[in-house]
Amino acid sequence: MSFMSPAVRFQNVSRRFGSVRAVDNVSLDIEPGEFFALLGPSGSGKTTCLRLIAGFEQPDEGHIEIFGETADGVPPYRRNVNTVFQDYALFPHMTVGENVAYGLMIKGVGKAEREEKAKSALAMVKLAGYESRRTAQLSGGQRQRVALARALVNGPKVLLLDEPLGALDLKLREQMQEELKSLQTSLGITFVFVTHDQGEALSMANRVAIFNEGKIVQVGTPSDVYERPTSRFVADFVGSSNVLSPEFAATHGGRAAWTSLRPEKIQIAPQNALVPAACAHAKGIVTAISYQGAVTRITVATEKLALIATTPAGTDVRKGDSVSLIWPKSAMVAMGEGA
Amino acid sequence: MSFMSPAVRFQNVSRRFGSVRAVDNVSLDIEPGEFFALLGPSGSGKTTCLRLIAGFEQPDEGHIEIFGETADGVPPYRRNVNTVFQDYALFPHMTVGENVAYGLMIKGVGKAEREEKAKSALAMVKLAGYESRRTAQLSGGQRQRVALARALVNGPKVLLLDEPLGALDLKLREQMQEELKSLQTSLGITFVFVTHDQGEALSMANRVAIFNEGKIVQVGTPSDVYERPTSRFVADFVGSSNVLSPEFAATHGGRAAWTSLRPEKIQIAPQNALVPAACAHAKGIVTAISYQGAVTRITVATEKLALIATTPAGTDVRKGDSVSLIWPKSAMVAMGEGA
Amino acid sequence: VSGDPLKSVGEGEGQVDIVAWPGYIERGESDKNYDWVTDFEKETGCKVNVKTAATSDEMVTLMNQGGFDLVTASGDASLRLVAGKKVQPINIQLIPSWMKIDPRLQTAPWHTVDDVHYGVPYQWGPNVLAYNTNVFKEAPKSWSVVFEEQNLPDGKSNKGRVQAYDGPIYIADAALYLSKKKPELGIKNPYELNKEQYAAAIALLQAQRALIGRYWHDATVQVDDFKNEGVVASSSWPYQVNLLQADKKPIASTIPEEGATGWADTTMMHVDAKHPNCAYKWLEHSLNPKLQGDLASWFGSVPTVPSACKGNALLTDTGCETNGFGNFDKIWFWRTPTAKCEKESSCVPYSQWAKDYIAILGK
Amino acid sequence: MSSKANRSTPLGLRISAIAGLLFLHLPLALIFLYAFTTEEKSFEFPPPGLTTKWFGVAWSSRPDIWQPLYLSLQVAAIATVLALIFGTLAAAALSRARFFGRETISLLFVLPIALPGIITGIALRSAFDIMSIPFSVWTIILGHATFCIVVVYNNAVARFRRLNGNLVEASMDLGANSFQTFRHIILPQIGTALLAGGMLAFALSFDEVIVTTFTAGQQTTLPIWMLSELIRPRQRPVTNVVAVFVFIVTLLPILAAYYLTREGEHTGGSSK
Amino acid sequence: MTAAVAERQRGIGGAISDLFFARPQLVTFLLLTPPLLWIGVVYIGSLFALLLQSFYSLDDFSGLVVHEFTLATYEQLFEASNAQIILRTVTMAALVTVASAIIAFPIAYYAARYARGWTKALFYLAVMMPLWSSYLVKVYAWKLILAKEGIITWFANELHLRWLLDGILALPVVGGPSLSFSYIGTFLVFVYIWLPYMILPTQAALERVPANFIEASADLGADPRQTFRTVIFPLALPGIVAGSIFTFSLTLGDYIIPQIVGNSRLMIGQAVYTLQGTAGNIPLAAAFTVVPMLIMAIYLWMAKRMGAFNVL
Ligand SMILES: Nc1ncnc2c1ncn2[C@@H]1O[C@H](COP(=O)(O)OP(=O)(O)OP(=O)(O)O)[C@@H](O)[C@H]1O
Ligand SMILES: Nc1ncnc2c1ncn2[C@@H]1O[C@H](COP(=O)(O)OP(=O)(O)OP(=O)(O)O)[C@@H](O)[C@H]1O
Ligand SMILES: NCCCCNCCCN
Ligand SMILES: [Mg+2]
Ligand SMILES: [Mg+2]
Repeated sequence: MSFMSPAVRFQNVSRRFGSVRAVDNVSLDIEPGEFFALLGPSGSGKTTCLRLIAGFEQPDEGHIEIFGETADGVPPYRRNVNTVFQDYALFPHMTVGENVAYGLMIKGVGKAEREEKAKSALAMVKLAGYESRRTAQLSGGQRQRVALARALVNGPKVLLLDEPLGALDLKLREQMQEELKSLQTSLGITFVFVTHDQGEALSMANRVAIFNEGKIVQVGTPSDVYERPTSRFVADFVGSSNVLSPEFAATHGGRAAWTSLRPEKIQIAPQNALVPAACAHAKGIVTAISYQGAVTRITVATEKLALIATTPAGTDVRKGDSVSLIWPKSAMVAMGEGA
Repeated sequence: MSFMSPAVRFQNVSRRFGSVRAVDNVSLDIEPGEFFALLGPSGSGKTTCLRLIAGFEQPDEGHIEIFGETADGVPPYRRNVNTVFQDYALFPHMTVGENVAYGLMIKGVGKAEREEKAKSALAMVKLAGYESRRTAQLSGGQRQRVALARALVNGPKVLLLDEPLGALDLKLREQMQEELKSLQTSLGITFVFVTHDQGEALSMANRVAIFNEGKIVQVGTPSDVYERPTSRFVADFVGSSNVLSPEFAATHGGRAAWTSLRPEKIQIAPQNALVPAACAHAKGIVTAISYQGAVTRITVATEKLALIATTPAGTDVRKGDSVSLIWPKSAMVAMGEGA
Repeated sequence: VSGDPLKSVGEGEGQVDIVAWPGYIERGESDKNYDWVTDFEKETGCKVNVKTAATSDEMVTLMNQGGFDLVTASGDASLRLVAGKKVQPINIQLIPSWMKIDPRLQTAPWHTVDDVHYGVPYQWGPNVLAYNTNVFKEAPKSWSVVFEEQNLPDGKSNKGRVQAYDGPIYIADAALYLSKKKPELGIKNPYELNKEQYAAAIALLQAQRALIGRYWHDATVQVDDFKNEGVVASSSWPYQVNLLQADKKPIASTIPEEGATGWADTTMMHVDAKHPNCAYKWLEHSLNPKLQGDLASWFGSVPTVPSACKGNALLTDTGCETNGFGNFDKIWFWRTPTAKCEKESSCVPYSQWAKDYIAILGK
Repeated sequence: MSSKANRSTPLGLRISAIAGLLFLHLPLALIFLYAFTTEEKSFEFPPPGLTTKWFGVAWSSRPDIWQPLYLSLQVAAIATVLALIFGTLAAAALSRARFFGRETISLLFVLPIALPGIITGIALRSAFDIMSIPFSVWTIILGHATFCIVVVYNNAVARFRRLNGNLVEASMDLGANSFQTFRHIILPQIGTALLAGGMLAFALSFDEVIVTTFTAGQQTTLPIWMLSELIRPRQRPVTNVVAVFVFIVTLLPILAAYYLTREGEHTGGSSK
Repeated sequence: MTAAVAERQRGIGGAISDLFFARPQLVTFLLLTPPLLWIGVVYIGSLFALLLQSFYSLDDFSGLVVHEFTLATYEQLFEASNAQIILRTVTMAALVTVASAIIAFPIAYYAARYARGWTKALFYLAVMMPLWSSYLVKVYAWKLILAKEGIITWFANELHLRWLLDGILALPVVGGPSLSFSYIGTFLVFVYIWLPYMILPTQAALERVPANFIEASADLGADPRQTFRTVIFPLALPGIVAGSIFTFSLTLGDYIIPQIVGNSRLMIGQAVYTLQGTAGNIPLAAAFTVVPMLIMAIYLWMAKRMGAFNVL
C-alpha cells in the first residue's frame, strides 16, 4: 500500500444496466482523508458509483483501485470500506449493540472486546447506553447514528454514505451535518458522500463531483463548482443561477459565451443609479417578489431576459417598479462552449 | 352562509391521543382566499390540525366552523374541503383520468361530463394528455400534480395540503412552489398548507402559524414571524438566529430581554473598525467558517457567547482571525418574557 | 315408531342404504357376471346405495353415525350393535325365504338375543391361511408359520414376510392356536379368555410383532401386499385368495390343523332405517339362491341357503364343499368378547382387547 | 432491490433447489404415467403396457365419478364464498381497530388451520351430535369453510396491513361514503389477495379428506370417492385419470392468479 | 355557490355510512360479530365439547360412556402404549418438520432471491401444482415407489445398489421388510405431502428480507455463508415457523398416510380415528386430541411472538 496512492481511483469506469449507462466512463481520484461529495440529479449514477466502490457492483469496463490495490473481483466483504445506507439497513433482529458489534463478530473478535468497542463507538455518536435497545425503538436521527457507529467500529479506510441525512428533518439534519463533519475531521477517514442537497454538499465537502447522466461534469472544491461552473448544467444545478446567453453576456461586458451570474451578485438600484466602472448593468421591471426570510428574491424582466436577484430582506422595491440591476463584471462566469 | 365568516375557524379546539395533546386549545381564523401555512417541528400537531379540518378527526373539545357552518359531526365526505395528501394517495388501480374524475363519479356526474372536467383539471396542472396513464408510471412531481387536480376538480372551498412537496427534490420543489402559488392566486381558493420547510412557508404563504407541542405559538405574516419572533422558540425555529440573553442584549444597546439577532444582520469588520452610532458591536475570534454557496457562515466566539454571521461569499476572513461584529441596534428583536 | 318391526311390507321408498363388506354387494362393475343388484333395483324400484367398510369396527362406527338401513355385520359387530340398540328386531314373517336358511344359522347366537331375531344370515366363511405356492410346495399344516419365527421351506426366515389381521379380534386367532399348542392353558373358546389365557395370547402376539412388516387391514390392500410387498403367508379370506388366483398369482389357501376363526355375517336393520320397506325387500332378496350362490363364488364364502349350492354356474356344484360347507363346526365364528361368559367365571372384555391390540401393534 | 445482474446463483443452491423440485414432481409424473397403464387393479413397476383407454372409460362408462365431482365442486365453491365473506369481515375488523382482546381473537382465527383436521372433524361432529344436526352437504360445507375462513383471513389481513390508509381517507375526502369507498377503493385493492386466498381455500376444500370424513354422512365427495377407489380399486387408472384431469384443469387458473396477484403486489406497493 | 359543508343527497347508504362514521366501534362490532360467532363460538364451542368428553370415561363392561367427571381417561392416556403413540407421533412430526424446512429452504431461497420473470412463475407453479394435486393419489403414488416390488427397488436392482437399499432397510427401528412398511416410508411421504406448505411461507419471509440487509452484511465483512447464518436465516425464521405450524400440525393429525405407508404402529391421528370407532371410546379419543391441541397452543403462542403470523 503506497501512501501516495489515492484512496479511491476510478479509471474509465462504466456500469450499464441494459441500455442505461448508469456510470459512463468515469475517471476520478479521491484523496485519502478527503470529505468527497457526489452531487447530481436523481438517476445520474451517484448511488451506482458508491456501490462500485463498496463492491456491490462490478464495473463493466475500467478499473477501480482502493488505496492503490485493484478492487477488480474483490467481493464487498474483503474491502476495507464501509457503507452507511440511505435507509440505514439496521438489522431488525439485533439490538443496537449487536448491530454495531456485527462487523467485529464476523471478524471473530471476542465477545467482551467487541462489546467494549461497540460501546465506545456508540459513545462517539452520542448514543452511549443504547446498546440493548431494539432498533425499532429509535428515531430517524438515532438510527442514522447507529448505522454510522456500525460502519466506523470496523475502522474502514473509506466510509461511503448514501444520502444519510435525506430522511431527517431540517433541524436534525443541520445537527447531524456538524457531527459528521467533526467526526470525519477527527478520525481522518476518507468520506465519500452522496447527497441531493447542494447546501449540504457545499458546506461539508472538501471537493464535490457533479454527476449528470452517468458522467462527471465537474469536479472541484465547493467554491469552484459554485462560483466557476464550467457548464450550464452545473450553474443551474448548484444553487440558483441566471444563465446569460452569449449575446447578452457580450453586450454586458462579458465574453460571448454562455455565462452564469449568481442572483446574490446582482444589486437592485434605482432606475438611474450610477454604475461603477467595474460593473455591468441592465434595466427592467420588477415582476415578482418572494420573501425568503434572510433574503428577498426579486425577479426583474429586462428587455432580453428575466433576471433573478436576491437582496437582503427589507429592500423596499415593489412589483412593477422600474429598476436598474448592477453587478460586477467579474461575477459573470463564462462556461464551456455548448454547455 | 355569510361572506364575512372566516374560511376556517378553530374555537378552543383540542384533540388528544391517549396522553398526547396533539392539538391543544387552538383558536384560529383562516380568511377566505388566504394561502395559510402551518409550520412547526415534527409532532407539533400540524397534520392533526389539517385532519380536523378535513373531518378525519373530531375535536375532543372546542368547535370548528367552515365558512360559518359548524363542522361538528360532519363526516369528511360531506365537507366541501379537499386534501392533497403528503404521499398523494393516488388510487393505484385507476388511471390518472379515473383518479381525477373520482370525486365527480361519486357525486353522480355523467361519464362524458366528468371526463371533460378531469381533462381540463389535468390541463390546469399541465398534465394534458396523461388521462390514461397508470399512476405508477408517473414521476413524483407528476403525481403531486395529479393529486392536486383530483382535489381541485371538485371545486373545494378549502384545499388542504400536507407537505405536498416534501418528497420532491430541490429543483422540482422550487418549480412546484411557483405553480402552486400561481394556481392559488388564480383560483382564489383558501389553501391551508403544512410544511416543515421554512423557506417554503415564508415565500409562499400570506400568513403563517407556528406550532409547538400542539399549541400555536405565533401567527402572522412571513415577515412578522421572521423578523419579529415573539419567542425564542420561533426565533430559533424559523431560519437560524442568534438568541441573545437579556444581559448581553442590555449591554449591547438592546432591551434587557431575550433577543433575537439574525446572522445576516451582522457585519464582520476588522478588529478596530469604526462602529456607526446606530450600531452595536462585539469583538471575537473566528472559530468556524462554512461555505454555503451564496453566503458563507462564520461563527465568532465573543467573550460571552458564540455568534453566527452570514456574509456574502468571498469574504476573506480565516479561522482564528480576531474580528469585530457590527449590527444595527434595530436588528435586535426583543421577545416575550420567559420565551 | 322407530324400533318396532314392520307388520307388513309395503311400497318401496325408492332406495336402500347398506353398509357392507367389500365384495358383498356387486352390481357387475368389477365383473359383469357378478351382479345381484341390477335386477333387484328393476323389480322393486329400490335403488341400492352401498358403503363398504373394511372392519367390523368401521361398520359399528358407521351404524352409530346412522343414515343407513342395513349392515352386513359379522359376529364381533352384531352383538355390539344389538347391545348398543342400533339395530331393530326383524319380523321373519315378512321374509318368505327365511325357512330356506341353513338350520345351523337360523338361531345363531350372534343375531338371536332372547329369542328375538336381529337380522338375516347372509354368508359365512373361514379366516384361511393364504400362502405363496412358490414358497410352500405343500400347504402349511399349522398357523405357526405366522406366529413363530422360523425358516420357511424356501430357506429364508418368515420375518417380514407374513401378515396378521389388523383388528383386536385377531387375538382370538392367537388363542385358537394356543388352545392346541398349549393345551395346559385350557382354552375352550377363543372368544372367552380368562386373564391367564388372555395374557398368553397377548404374549404370543407380542412375539409375533417382530415378524410382521405391516398388519393387513383391508382385503384389497392385502391383495396388493401379496403382489408387491413380498408377503408369503397370512391369515386371510377366501376373497383375497380368489382375486389373487384370478390374477394368476401363486397363492393358495388352507385351513391348518388348529382350525380357524371365521365370520358369519348377518344383514341387520338400523333402528332408524329410513327405508324399511326397501330394506325388507332386500332382506328377502339376500336369501335368493342365485344371489347366494354367485356371492359364494365371488367371495369364496359359504351360502346361508343350502339350496344355493346346487345348479349355480359360477359356484359349481363342488363350490360349497370347497369353500368349507362341511367345516361349520370347526370354525370359531367371530363374536364380541364380553366380561360375562359361559365357559369361564369372568373373561377379558372386548374393550380390553382393543386397547391391548393397539399396544401390540405399537411395540 | 437492485443489481441482480452480477449475482450468479451458487451452484450448491441451484442443485438443491432443483433436486427439491424434482422430489416434488417425480411422483406427480408417476400419477400421469399410471393414467396410461394397462393394469386394472394394482400397479406394478414398470407398467406392463400403456393405453389411453382409461380416459375413454372415465368419460363414458364411469358415471360414479360425476356425482362426487359435482359435490366437491359445490362444497368447495360454497365454502370458498363463505370463507371470502367471513374471512374478509374478520380481516377488516381486526386490521382497522385496536381493542382489548384483539390479539387473542387473531390467534383464534388461525386455530382451525393450526389444529389437525381430525380435531376439527371430530369436534364439529360431536357438536352436530349434541345439537342433533343431521349430516348433509351443509355439514360438509360448514367443516370446510371453518378452515377456509382462515386461509382467506390470512391473505386479506396481510393485504389490509399493507393497504395505504390514506387511500380510504382520500376517497372519503373526495366525497365517497363508507360503502362507496369499500366498493371503489378497498375491494379493488384487496381483490387480488382475496383471489389468492379464495383459490387456496378452494384447493384445500376440494382436496380435503379428513374433515370431510367426519362431517359427511352419506355424501361422497371426490376425495372420498378416490379413497374408496384406491383402497378397493375397480379400475385404478381411472383414479389417476381423474387426478390428471383436475391437475390440468387447474393449471391455468393458478397461473392466472399468479400474474394477477403479482400485479396486485406491484401496484399495492407503489403508492409510496 | 354550494354550501361549504355540503348537504348532498344521502340515501339509505349515506345515512348508514354517517352512522358508521360517527360510531366506528359499531362498525368493528358489526364486522367482527359474524366471523367471531363462527370461529369463536361454533368452532371453539365444538372444541370445548370435545374437550369435555375427555373428562368422561368408558365403562369397560358395557362399553358405554359414563357421563361423570373423572381423570381416569387421562390416566389411560399415559399408559405405556398410549404414551408411546404420542411420543412416536411427536417425534415424527418434529422430524418431518425439520426435514421439510431443510428441503424447502433452498427452493424458497432460490425462488425468492434468484428466480426472475418466467423462472419465478415456473417456481410458483412448481410449488402450487403439487398442492392442487389430489393428496390421496399422491400418497398412493408413493406406495408404488416404496413397495418392496416398487420403483426404488427396481432402480436399486438396475443400478446394482440393492446392497444399499438392504442396508437401509436393515437399520434398527426405522427400517423394515420394505420401505413402505417402515418409518422411513411414512416419513418420506409426510415430507413430500407437506413440503409445499413449508415452501410458501418460507419464500414469503425471504422475499421480505430487503436486499440491502444482505449488502450491509457483506459490507461489514461477512462472507455469503456468514451472511446467511447471521442475517438471512434469522430473518427467514418466522416464515419457517409459520410453515412448521402446517407441517407439524398436519403430521400430528393425519391418519391416512401412516395407514397406507407404515408399519402398523399407530400415530395419534390413527389412534383417535380408531378409538372413536372401536368400542366407541370417545373419551380416550378426545383425550388424545388434547395432545395436539396443547402442543399447537404452545406452538402458536411462540410463533405469534416470533412474528410468524405475518407470513402465514
Ligand atoms: N439494478 C439496476 N437495474 C437497472 N437499472 C439500474 C439499476 N441500478 C441503477 N439503475 C439505473 O441506473 C441509473 C443510475 O442510478 P443511480 O441509482 O446510481 O442514480 P442516483 O444518482 O443514485 O439517483 P438518486 O438520486 O435517485 O438516488 C438510473 O437510471 C437507474 O434507473
Ligand atoms: N392516530 C394517532 N394516534 C396516536 N397519536 C397520534 C395520532 N396522530 C397523531 N398522534 C400524535 O399527535 C402528535 C401530533 O402529531 P401530528 O401528526 O399532528 O404532528 P405533525 O406536526 O404533523 O408532525 P410531522 O411534521 O412529523 O408530520 C404527535 O405526538 C403524534 O405522535
Ligand atoms: N391437500 C390436502 C391436505 C389437507 C390439508 N387440510 C388442512 C386442514 C387443516 N385443518
Ligand atoms: Mg441514489
Ligand atoms: Mg404531519
